[in-house]
Amino acid sequence: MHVNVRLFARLKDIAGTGELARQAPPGATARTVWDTLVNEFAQLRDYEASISVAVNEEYSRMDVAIADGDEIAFLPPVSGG
Amino acid sequence: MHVNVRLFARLKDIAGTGELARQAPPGATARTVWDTLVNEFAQLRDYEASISVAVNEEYSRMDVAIADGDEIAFLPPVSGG
Amino acid sequence: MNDNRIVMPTASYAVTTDTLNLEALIEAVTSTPPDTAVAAVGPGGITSFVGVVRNENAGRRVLHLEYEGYEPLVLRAFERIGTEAADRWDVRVALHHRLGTLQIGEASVMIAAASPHRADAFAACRYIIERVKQIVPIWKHEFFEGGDVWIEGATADPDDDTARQDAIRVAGG
Amino acid sequence: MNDNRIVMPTASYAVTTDTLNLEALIEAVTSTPPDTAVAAVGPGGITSFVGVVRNENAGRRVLHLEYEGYEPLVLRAFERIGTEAADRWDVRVALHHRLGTLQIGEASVMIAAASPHRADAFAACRYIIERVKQIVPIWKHEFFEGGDVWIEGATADPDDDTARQDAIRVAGG
Repeated sequence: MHVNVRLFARLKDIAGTGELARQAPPGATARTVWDTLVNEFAQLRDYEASISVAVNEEYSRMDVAIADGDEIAFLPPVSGG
Repeated sequence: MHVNVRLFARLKDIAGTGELARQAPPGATARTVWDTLVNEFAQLRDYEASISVAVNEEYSRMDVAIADGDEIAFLPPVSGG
Repeated sequence: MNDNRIVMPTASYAVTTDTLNLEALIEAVTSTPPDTAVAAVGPGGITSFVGVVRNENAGRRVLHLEYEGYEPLVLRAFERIGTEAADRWDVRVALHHRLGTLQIGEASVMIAAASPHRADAFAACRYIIERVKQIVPIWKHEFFEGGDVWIEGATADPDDDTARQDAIRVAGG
Repeated sequence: MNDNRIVMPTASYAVTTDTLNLEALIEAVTSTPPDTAVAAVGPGGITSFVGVVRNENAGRRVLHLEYEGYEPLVLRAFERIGTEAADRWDVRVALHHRLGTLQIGEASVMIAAASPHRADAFAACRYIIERVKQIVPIWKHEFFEGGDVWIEGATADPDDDTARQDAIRVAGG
């Protein structure tokens, strides 16, 4: 299936883009998609323990099952205010 | 000696005026002046335990000695804000 | 007052019958760098408090308020309170109070505090409103449906350390 | 989100590249009486917090900041935070955050809280800024003398109750 990946801040700098289209196998979770990205952009591994994930513009969990067409956003630690 | 008395809020209503000129004996304190006023306006007695006093536009004490020409202000409990 | 206290040239104190303006207070605590560490770094946070005339008090329907004050002593009390706050927290402060007739919804008091540290800004702002209610010689004359009454709160005593410690505690330190 | 939560029609949330305006937030929390007890009585106090870009951070001389945000999730996080505050305190709130390039001294975030009780207004305002820093998907890109760096603070997890309790504690209850 097809998913749209969003990356922000330093993650976007590492990948060189904030929006990627990727394929994911049936039964994939957000973590499956993240692991794919880490394989592609090794520096992302530094964020393994600190990222948050949002699915379709709502905070979610790395182990959530994803569906075709989902928007999966990976968020480094936030610094608003 | 001569002192200028200022009264505020309900004290002013009781006395019917916010500014009074009064005579005080040598050695008088702020309390001497207050006692004079209580003799004159009996309802002021209700404020015996709750008034504050200012002498020449600074907070002071009832037992402070006053001087000719001083401005003695008696202040009921405050309610600013 | 302690003559050795640091002068805070941009602290802004006012008592007025004019409408209060929050922008003026925020401008006062953020502009014109004074000779302090606060200005060298610049504020990171500005807190403000606006007190508003309510249409209800103690079960009475309030029509309007008339605020009376002993103006010269109000300003001295403001300076005292501002100095107390600046001695305790890393802040620049402004404190304006209105007198005269105020309608429901109008602002009676405005406070602003700027600091590099938001905890200081919050604490100072809260401390200042507590101290205003404790020691500033201002009185509310409340006109309600069916009558009027002078509101009487705290016996004003700037040297009462128990009251001051209460204000510090409520402000969170 | 709990679908049974009380709707707060006048809560105001915004994320924008425009200059922020505190008067707009205060207007939002005080005007247009909504169908709540707060409005029936009218606010007695309004607190606000303004976050300002500082010229120094961690010993670096800051030149400017660029704020990036995941806008739809920012707004949902704002709603979540505002609801958390209104569930705990008797307040109406507003929360606006700026994105894009900000110069030193410009406001990045503004919060307002109105309540009949000033303690509630202060607590809610402080709680909201703490929660913004915990869970809102916004990032500061700091440009300083000699380089630039993405600032990384808290791992965002709205369901982390420890973080939320920290914010409640800092807010004073």
